[in-house]
Amino acid sequence: QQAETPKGRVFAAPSARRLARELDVDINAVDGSGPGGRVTDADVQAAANGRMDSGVEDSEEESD
Amino acid sequence: MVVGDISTGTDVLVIGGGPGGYVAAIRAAQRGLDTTLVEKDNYGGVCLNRGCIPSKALITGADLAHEAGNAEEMGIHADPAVDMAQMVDWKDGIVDQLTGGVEKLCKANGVNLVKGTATFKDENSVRVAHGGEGQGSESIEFDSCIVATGSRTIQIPNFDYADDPVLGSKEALDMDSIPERLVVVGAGYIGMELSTVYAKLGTEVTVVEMLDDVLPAYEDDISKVVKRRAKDLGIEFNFGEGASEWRESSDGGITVVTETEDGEESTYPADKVLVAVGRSPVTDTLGLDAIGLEPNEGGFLETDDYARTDIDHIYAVGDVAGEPMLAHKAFKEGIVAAEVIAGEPAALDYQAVPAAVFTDPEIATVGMTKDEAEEAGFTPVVGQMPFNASGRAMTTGHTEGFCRIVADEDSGFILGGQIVGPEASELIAELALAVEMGATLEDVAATIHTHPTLAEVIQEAAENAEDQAIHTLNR
Amino acid sequence: MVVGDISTGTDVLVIGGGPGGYVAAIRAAQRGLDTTLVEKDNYGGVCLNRGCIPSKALITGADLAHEAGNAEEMGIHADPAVDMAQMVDWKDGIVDQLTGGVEKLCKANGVNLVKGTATFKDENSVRVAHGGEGQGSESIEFDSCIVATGSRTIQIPNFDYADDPVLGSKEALDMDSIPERLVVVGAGYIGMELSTVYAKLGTEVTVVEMLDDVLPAYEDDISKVVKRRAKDLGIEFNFGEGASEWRESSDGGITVVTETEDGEESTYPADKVLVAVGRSPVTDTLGLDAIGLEPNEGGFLETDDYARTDIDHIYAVGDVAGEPMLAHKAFKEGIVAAEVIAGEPAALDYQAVPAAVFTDPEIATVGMTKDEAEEAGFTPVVGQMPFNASGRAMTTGHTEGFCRIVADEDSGFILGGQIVGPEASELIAELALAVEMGATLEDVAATIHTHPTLAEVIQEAAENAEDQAIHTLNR
Ligand SMILES: Cc1cc2nc3c(=O)[nH]c(=O)nc-3n(C[C@H](O)[C@H](O)[C@H](O)COP(=O)(O)OP(=O)(O)OC[C@H]3O[C@@H](n4cnc5c(N)ncnc54)[C@H](O)[C@@H]3O)c2cc1C
Ligand SMILES: Cc1cc2nc3c(=O)[nH]c(=O)nc-3n(C[C@H](O)[C@H](O)[C@H](O)COP(=O)(O)OP(=O)(O)OC[C@H]3O[C@@H](n4cnc5c(N)ncnc54)[C@H](O)[C@@H]3O)c2cc1C
Repeated sequence: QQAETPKGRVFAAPSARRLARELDVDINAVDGSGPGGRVTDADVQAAANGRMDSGVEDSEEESD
Repeated sequence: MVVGDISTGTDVLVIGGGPGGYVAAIRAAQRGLDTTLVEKDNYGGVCLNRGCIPSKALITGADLAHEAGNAEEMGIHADPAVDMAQMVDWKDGIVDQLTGGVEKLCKANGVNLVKGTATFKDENSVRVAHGGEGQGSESIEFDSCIVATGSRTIQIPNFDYADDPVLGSKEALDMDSIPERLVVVGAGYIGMELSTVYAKLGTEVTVVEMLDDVLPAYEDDISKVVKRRAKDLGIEFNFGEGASEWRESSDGGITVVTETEDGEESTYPADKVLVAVGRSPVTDTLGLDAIGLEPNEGGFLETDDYARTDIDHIYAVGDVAGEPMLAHKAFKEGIVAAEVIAGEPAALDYQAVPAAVFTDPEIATVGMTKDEAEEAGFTPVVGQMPFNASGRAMTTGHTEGFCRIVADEDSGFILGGQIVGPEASELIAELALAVEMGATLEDVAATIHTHPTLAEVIQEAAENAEDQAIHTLNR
Repeated sequence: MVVGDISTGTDVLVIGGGPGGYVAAIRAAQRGLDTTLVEKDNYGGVCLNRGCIPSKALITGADLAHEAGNAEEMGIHADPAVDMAQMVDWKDGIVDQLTGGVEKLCKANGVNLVKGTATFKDENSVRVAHGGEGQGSESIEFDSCIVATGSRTIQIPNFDYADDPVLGSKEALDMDSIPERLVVVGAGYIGMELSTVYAKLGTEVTVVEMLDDVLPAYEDDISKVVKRRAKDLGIEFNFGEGASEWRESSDGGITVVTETEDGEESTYPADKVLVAVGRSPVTDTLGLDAIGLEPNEGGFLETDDYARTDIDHIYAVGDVAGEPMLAHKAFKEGIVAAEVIAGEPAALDYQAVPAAVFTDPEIATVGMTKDEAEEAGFTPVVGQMPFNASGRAMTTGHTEGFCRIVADEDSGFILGGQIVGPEASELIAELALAVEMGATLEDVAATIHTHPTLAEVIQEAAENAEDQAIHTLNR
């Protein structure tokens, strides 16, 4: 449901963007739950957790 | 730590002590890295010594003198006399304090300071020539290097800055008297800022510009406001002409000769001529050949999102790393380079670099214009508020200009803003935060703004974009 | 629409055309409601006619004259003469333009304007006395009513504003000459702003204050900066004394008598005495008895999060609805009341009301102080940046003061900020947005701030709170 953000603009606070880098999350691929679709810290954290969860489920896929 | 002629080693070597370099060095040292900063000249670079700070000091001074002399309507009757040498002394005092401060901050943070000119020996060492006779040189080995050598004024044929009547921006900031007549070559931001200074001090200023308008980097309705006011200040503009030469004239002054594309000549009498046609990066004196690093067409060192050049452990920041050539972009790149070297998850992921022009009135912009937003694929909505509807602006006697906000129609996200008017350089800070945070029009409109302030124009422009303005009629 | 003596009806009746009232009326009309605004005096209320705007105009004027006369160090030599009557004329021109603008905006948005004094007949109608002989009166029925009757200057015993040497803030903004000696009773923000104006215009100013410091609403280290500068301007302070009376003196001036709590008397010679001891809400002339609405102890009408009084369809906004008595709080409440009446999901859900004092230097604050944050249960972390480390501040010659940011240590959320220094009133806008948006220290620190600007102090204070400052040593 993430509307395609034209040309590299990310609608997220600098702190959320740093968190995404820290957790190795591609913030462009995160669904934003904030006003207008802004990506929040919680969204980034959820994306990281989700990936970890799916990482556990499909552990073979992760092996690259 | 570093002793002459003996090769020493450092974790991080920073070349150049301007805004990009000193900030990078301080941050690297703060991160516990052994850091060495090599600077051949004064600390603070162009910005502190002959750029941002001295120009803003003279702008403030000229502005105060001019304001006070033109405030009869307010009931203030004054005829200020300006002692230019004294104004320049005052400015020099500020510069000294700031450059001394940079040196102190470097030392307090544990940065090793080395005076001299660095050139690459190989990918992991430089040679530092201490300059001056018998000063010798030394080698410094490094694990990582940050190149922050900045930029220098471009010179045009027949106008040699060594000749007395020819001024670069540096010389124009160091005059000991106010010239009667000044020809300014170039109507970019430096040319326009300095033209305004001298026009306000009483100089007859004539601007010659190759292009067909002032401040081509800005939208027409913005540069128009500045041009109109510049004309009111007595500045004359001649577009479509390039300066070709100057000669001494019989009245003791000079004649500046210009040429159109078609070869048509004009002449302008003057006492001094200021050449302000741009700046180019300093890469030629670095010995880049020794490491096989090649500048791009513009002469800049290309870098990635981590401020790294093509050589992984060699970084470039500030003017030498590309446009926009602004001190605060250099700060940011310096910080990021140092943090990346320290192994932190830093990156150049900012959304926007604000920019200000300290003309009268000031211009300040951040993020996208309406056209840029369209090009990027947004459906932009625009809100505007003129300063002549601002109570605070009226009480300062400065009501020219407007504030514009550009947002994405669907989401309301603020994409950018353009302000031309009083204190634009300060007001843009709120919009920069809005752009960086992903704020919406509603966020800015709902934030209570102090009355009476100029900053209310930002709120009102956001409301206007939403058809919710109170103090102007909506679109 | 509304004709004399015949009872007419309206959806929304607004009583009072100050910042709270006119904004409420415009927004209600924008929402398609039939809206009537009753004002007995000039449009714009206290704020435009004898408050915010006229005071800021004189502050700007006095400041320019004083700056220009004290800039020898900058090389500017001037001895400005101020024609007070002319300065007041200039100010009046601004006021006229703005009050005319408010009237036009009301009409353009379709608000019905009625001149007169409204008093409640019952819960759904008022009587409007048109004032002036033979002007008669009319009744207006309403579905909803917004009370925006504002506040008036408090009077103290023996100081009658009708007597020539006794000035209220209104009279102090309408002088035709500069008094030689002025005693100011009260060191709150209005007293301090006006003391500064007259001190800069050359008046010998003596401030008398019952409490033991200036600006008691602000933290000590903030008010201290303003007090120090006020003393430099020649203002004398006498704390712990209340003004008890004044009498004519033999030199053609007056003597102001003060008394301590212990009954100790002092006398101060003067030409005028300005009483600025506070303002009280206007509820006594509204006929509130007729609707059974009772003001609280402070005289204010209490309201809920929707600006509603105890009577569901009667709202109160602005000074009459309680502290802080500020124009921009009135704007906000006016907007919310109108939107709630229009059935929108509006509420007074703002996090913070910024406030500014236009002294020299200015003070501006938003959100919580460190102590308030502690009381609220946060573990506050504080970051600070002095203006004397700001390059831009140095170039303006104004380096007093500092910027402080208060944040929650765990989350980094910015809880508030206090600025005392140049352009504080404008700079606070960025911090207000930060507080309102729930921005963190990192968000503000990572946002690129234009160099050289005063706004950089905000970034630097945020960095300092995070132990990441570059241009100051960290805590
Ligand atoms: C008149 C004027 C006004 C300006 N106004 C503004 C403004 O208002 N706002 C703004 O943001 N920007 C302004 N700028 C631009 C600003 O000055 C630059 O963007 C900024 O200085 C760039 O910083 P830097 O660190 O990249 O390089 P520089 O400031 O150019 O510093 C480079 C340093 O490196 C040293 N160096 C170079 N080569 C070597 C070497 N081989 N070994 C040792 N040392 C070396 C130099 O001596 C110099 O000190 C202005 C510029 C000018 C000329
Ligand atoms: C010297 C001074 C400086 C100030 N500076 C600032 C500042 O810089 N920033 C700031 O935010 N605030 C400032 N204030 C405060 C600001 O002026 C008030 O907060 C603001 O005006 C409140 O707006 P309001 O709409 O509630 O009431 P008011 O502005 O008081 O307006 C009330 C209106 O209602 C009318 N009225 C009253 N009763 C009736 C009735 N029964 N029928 C019809 N009409 C009626 C009055 O004539 C008046 O026009 C200052 C005040 C003073 C005195």
